[in-house]
Amino acid sequence: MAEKKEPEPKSEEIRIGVYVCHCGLNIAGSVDCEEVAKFASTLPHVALAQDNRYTCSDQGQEQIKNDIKEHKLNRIVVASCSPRLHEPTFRKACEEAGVNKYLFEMANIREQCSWVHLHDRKAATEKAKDLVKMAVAKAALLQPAEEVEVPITRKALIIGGGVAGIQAALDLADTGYKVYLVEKEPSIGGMMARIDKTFPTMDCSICILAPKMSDVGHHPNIEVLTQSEVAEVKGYIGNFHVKVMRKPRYVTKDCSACGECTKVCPIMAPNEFDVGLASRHAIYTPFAQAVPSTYTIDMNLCLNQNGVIVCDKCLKACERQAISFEVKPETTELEVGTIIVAIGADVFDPSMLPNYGYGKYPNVITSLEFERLINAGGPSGGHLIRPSDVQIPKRVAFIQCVGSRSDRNGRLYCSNVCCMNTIKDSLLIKEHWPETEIYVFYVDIRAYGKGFEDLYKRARKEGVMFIRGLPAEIIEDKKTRNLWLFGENTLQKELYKINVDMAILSIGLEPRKDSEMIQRLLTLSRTQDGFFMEAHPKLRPVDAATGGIFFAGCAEAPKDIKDSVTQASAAAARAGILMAKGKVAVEAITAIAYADKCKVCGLCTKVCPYNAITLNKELKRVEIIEAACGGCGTCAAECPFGALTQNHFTDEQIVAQIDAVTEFDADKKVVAFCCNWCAYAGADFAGVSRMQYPPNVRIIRTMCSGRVAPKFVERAFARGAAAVLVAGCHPGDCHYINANYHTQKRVERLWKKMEQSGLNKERLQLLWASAAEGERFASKISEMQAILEKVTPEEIGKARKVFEKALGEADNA
Amino acid sequence: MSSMTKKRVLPSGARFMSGDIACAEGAIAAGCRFFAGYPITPATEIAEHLSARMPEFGGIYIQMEDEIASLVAVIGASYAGLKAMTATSGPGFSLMQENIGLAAMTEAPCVIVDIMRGGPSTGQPTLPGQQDVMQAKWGSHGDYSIIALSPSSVQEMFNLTIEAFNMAETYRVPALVMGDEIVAHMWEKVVIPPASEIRIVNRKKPHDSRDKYEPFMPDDDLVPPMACFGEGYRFHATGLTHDEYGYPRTQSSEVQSKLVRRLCEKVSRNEDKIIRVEKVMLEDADVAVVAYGIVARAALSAVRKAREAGIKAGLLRLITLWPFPEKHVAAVTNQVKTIVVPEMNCGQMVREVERAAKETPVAFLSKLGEDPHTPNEILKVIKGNI
Amino acid sequence: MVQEMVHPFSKYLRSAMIPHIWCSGCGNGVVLNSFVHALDELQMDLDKLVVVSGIGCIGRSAGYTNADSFHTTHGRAIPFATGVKLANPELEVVVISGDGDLFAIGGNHFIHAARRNIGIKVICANNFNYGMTGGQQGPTTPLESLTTTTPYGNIEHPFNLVHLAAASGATYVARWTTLHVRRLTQSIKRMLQKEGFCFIEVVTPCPEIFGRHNKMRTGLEMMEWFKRSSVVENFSDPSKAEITPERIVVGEFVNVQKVSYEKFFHEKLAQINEKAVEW
Amino acid sequence: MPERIKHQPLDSKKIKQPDAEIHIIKDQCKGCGFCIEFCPKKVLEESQEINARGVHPPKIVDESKCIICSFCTAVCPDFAIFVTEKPSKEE
Repeated sequence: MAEKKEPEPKSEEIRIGVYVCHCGLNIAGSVDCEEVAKFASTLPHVALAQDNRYTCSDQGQEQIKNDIKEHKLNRIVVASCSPRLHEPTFRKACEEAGVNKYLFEMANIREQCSWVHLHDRKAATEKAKDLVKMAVAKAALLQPAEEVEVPITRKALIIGGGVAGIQAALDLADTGYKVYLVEKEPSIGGMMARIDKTFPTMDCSICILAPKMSDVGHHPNIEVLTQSEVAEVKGYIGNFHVKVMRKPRYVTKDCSACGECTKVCPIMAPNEFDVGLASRHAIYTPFAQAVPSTYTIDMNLCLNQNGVIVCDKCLKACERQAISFEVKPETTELEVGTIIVAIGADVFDPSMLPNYGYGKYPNVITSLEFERLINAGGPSGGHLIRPSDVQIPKRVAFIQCVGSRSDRNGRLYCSNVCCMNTIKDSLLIKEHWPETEIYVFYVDIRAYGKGFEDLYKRARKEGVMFIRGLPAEIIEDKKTRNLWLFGENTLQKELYKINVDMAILSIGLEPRKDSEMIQRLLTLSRTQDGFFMEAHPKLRPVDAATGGIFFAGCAEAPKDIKDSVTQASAAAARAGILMAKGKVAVEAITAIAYADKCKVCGLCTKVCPYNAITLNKELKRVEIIEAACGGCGTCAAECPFGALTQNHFTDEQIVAQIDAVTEFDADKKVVAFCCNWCAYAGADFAGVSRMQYPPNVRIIRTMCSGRVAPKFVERAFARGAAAVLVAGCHPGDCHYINANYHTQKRVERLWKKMEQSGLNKERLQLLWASAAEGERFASKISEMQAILEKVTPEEIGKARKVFEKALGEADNA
Repeated sequence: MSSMTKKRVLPSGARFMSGDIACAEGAIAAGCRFFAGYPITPATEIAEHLSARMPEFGGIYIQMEDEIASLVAVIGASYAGLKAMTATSGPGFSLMQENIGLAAMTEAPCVIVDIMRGGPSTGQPTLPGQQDVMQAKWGSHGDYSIIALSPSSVQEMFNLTIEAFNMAETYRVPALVMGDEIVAHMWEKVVIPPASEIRIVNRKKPHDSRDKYEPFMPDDDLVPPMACFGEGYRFHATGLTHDEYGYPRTQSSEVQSKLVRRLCEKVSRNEDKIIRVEKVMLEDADVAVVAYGIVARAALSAVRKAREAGIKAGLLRLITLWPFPEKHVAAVTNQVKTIVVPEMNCGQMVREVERAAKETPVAFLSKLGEDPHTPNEILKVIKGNI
Repeated sequence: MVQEMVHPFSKYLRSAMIPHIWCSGCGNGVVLNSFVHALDELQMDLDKLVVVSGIGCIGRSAGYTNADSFHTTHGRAIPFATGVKLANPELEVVVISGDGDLFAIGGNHFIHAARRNIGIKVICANNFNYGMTGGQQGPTTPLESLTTTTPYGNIEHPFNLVHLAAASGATYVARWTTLHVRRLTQSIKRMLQKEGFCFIEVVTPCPEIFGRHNKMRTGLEMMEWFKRSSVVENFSDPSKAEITPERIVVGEFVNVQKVSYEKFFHEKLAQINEKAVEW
Repeated sequence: MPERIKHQPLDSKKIKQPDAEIHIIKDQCKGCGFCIEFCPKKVLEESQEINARGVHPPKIVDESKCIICSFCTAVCPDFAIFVTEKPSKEE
């Protein structure tokens, strides 16, 4: 429990070092970093200001450490990327140089400045200056702080049961941790279970995966939840409360997997596992090696809808009476300390490329369909046949980069696995039907990995013809159903027109459709490609920016099996480290109470989402249990007497930031308060996605929008701000249980006050935006530009009057 | 089912018992193996005694929720092949009327013992009466026939109960034992004959093969042979008007008249075999007393006293009340000048007697409540009519 | 061809009585269908089966079943069945009757047979009114429903039959609608294999009589109502299973083991005969 | 597995369900329409002809769509319809 006196004015002189990062051209491209640094050096308490190419680089960090010693710096400000990315890096550097990490502050001039104002260097530079000025103002008031430690639940949640999820689960379980493996399909196995052979070693994919799958099924430490999806995640690193929704199988544990039910089921449908090339029944098991090995009923197909049994063939066939149509979806609640996201990737849908005629010509298939065709356990029993006439094709074409490396034909990035997969496939064909003519149409062949080049050479030796230059179009011969490929061989600089029996589109990988949902649930960030963004692309490649969460497999980027497994083991190790420690230090951003100001009114105890505040009637004061405090600061916002504040987000610090913004041209600016988890992350996402919006906004980061006290908003207006934005997580998504519920009430009260005193309440905006909704954030800012332009000097003057009381209030705060 | 039990058959010889107990023992002797009833004075002791005795013979005793259920259960048991009985008194007897109709319509052999008490309604539960005799004949709606017997001694409670079962089984009708509170509660000497000497009749079984069987196709005696449930005949029976197959024929007038007439005639045509009366000193009589039940015993001593006083009096005791012994009454009326009818009601059987007596004057002696008629009361009427 | 046109269930029906008297869209035929379907799946010995019914439309079903059968007076099916079952416990005795017959005039018999746990099996076709007499209000008529005797809407609270049966001690209690034929058939099979008193309520369309007064003029409309409002909640609390226009809770509510009257009686007999000695 | 399915299952011919033979005993039908309405494959429809009881019995639209779930048989109040498996021609 923390109970402090107000800090006496510091005796020691405050010496701030400011570092403005170019981030190559990421920042310097649209911000004049030198000028910003020059400006910084003019700010109060700034003892040193400089700009450098990569502040996060080792030299950059060394520089800071040296300066701290040389120039006796006791506060550090770095103007670069988002604190969500590099704050930990620089804090570490500070500590190594003997400066408490809470004396470090960042100005986000990349995601929230250079990337969103690419084409207005001047405005971007001015904004960057403001952001630095705000950071410096806050830094001057920073206080050193010690962190308390909270225990970590020694259980892990793994989302996704593909090879990555499986590997991570086994590693953690073998280490001795309880693992919950959540898979949305009826069986674990993921993409790897559907592939025929793996490159470069040509192992049978399912043969090496199946044993791992059954290990997972039998492991005492692993609980597999199939047909399940994560529905809700609350809490924080080490202490996540997760709700998992489990769809009913309609087949109970008594199922002996005898398969009698399938025999009698009259409903047939294409089997998704075989990409529809084989049939399955409404009651089925997706594939022979499925884990768990029980059956399931596809309720979208079964005739027995909402409680009425029309067809009872399976019920009759099931000796063990293991079929029940009554089971309802169930929600399981889990307590875990760490989460590994291994949701994998989807494949590109080539039917959006009409020139290749996929979906129109039966003999144009995808590489995934090919995997099932060539697979001995597949629909054709491993015989390479073409769909139109089920004959063995004599001439086969592979077309690369379908959905990859092209802004027209899908995604910009390289899908990483397609080249080698095609080479492998071409060799498989040669192995069984050596006479087959095989053409591979490519852009570049990327055989970068261990043993890849050998495989490529082998393919060439076997006579596979590699032609540089993708077909522009495929035309089908109506009679023979053969295909004509038209394109340009860019090496020989000549047009080609080649006739084949079958064409295989080597389709790329893309983010899962439900990535956004996972992003929202876990408050993660994604790159422009839509894959999940690691905390650091080089130094923390499997960590998420949000503590306690890690990535494995294609969720983070397209990978082959080997890389997925490698990353999975890495993620397991990272999660293991946390859980082995058994405890984690929570940021010292908890609430502080000033006993002398407390009137024991108890308002704070009512709003605290964690019941971390108790009233001590005898001692006439409130007491805070730090371990329980989530650090949202909504108590501080609620307290009418300034008796409560929040470490590292004190009233003075925030007020200082407000004042910094509003010192000049306040009437042209929007003062924005954004919560760290959603709105601020959303703003970062807008930056990452290079969404352009007006340079009017100045963001003040709080952990939760619940921290935003009415007096902050009032002060901004009192100092002539044109508009104010309060932005937080969607109601229900709050990272502090329900703290943002109070945000809403406070803003509504302010609106009322503004109306009563004849102010245009449009000038105060409330925005709910998730970390995924960069677009939403950007458009809100553009929208506010219009409001900005409407406000007259009179209105601003009026607001100054109405709220002037706020000035005094905060000053003696 | 009964095979699994050691029967505790009542040894033959003279015993001292009450009328209710004698009735119960008579039922067992007759082969009754199902009793369903509901407590009611003065018939309760029959149920109590059978609740102890039935199990000893592997028979069923069950107390139902009311007299309606009791009789219906009896009909069910009868169709399942057991000889079945219920016992009650006036109020319960009234409740049974609906299903006496059902028993008659579906020709279910069964015995109903009605120990008559003072009515109407709850009336005088512990005192005797003869007020149910017309209800016995006409109580249920529609035309049908039943057989009703009237015991006037504990011995007859035993004998006539057996007789009732035999008649029920012979003619597939409900057979009624119309006792009264006095014969039921009175204790006197009963001579139990050796089992071998007790005549027992069982319903006749189908002589057709299962597929040819028509459950309501009568023989010449107008009584259809009876198959029982579970014997594989798979037949249907209904309270609706039905044809020989037992199938409902609710729209056919000729099926209706054919069926209902047969139900009546199968008894009337066999009257001579059914009807029993007792004649005492009637050969030369000028005055005849016609009586039944407990009253007949007072009537007998009245007749004897009259003879001592030189009056040629005689007694015609009705053992069978229904079908009414019309011929016997008519025969008497041809020779006597007067008929005296004492009854413990406001005049019920007397009307049947008057109908049979034609011109012969009939003097009616009614008595209600506590005691039956004394011999002198009857004697007075005899004298008064010479 | 002619050969082919013999319905697989015809051997369970009395050809002379078929087609039955029931209206088009009436659910009684579905109940009979499910019943014989269950007999067929169990390969029941029809010689040992007795079907008893009371008065009312469904009361005719006894006559339609090709087994020993009895059509009693109004309300008396259960005491008759009691007599048969006790007289010959080897027989499978099934009562098929209506809500009015079993729960108004015959209500007393029902609760006592259930209390005694007589081993008879009762199937009640609940059509919410007295169909055969032209649609009068009955013990299951929903509040506010219109019948020929409730022209202003029914003000009597209806019986919740499954609750009543459970409270009276039935060892098996289920409710289905005629749309849930599969489950109904399974329930009947289960019931026929149980000892003791069992009860199944079948919610049944009565379009010509009840439906006509209540804006459901065809069997289909009434079936649509069942489809719309039915929720399967096996072994839920029967006291919360009232039938309303919005909600028809169906399912198995009770399935317990309890020694039947006749079995108990024969255990007693054994003891008695231990003691019994010849005079 | 969200891939869009573009091809006919190769085995769709091989694992063909047994053919159905639907028997309608027309004159026993009372025209309630249960079989028509609740057929999951919509194999039946009301016919125009009028039967012995003056109603339109069902008629078969497409017997090949029938999967022999026999719900029509189970839900028919009049025992007027039933389904059998056609004895398969070859083998």
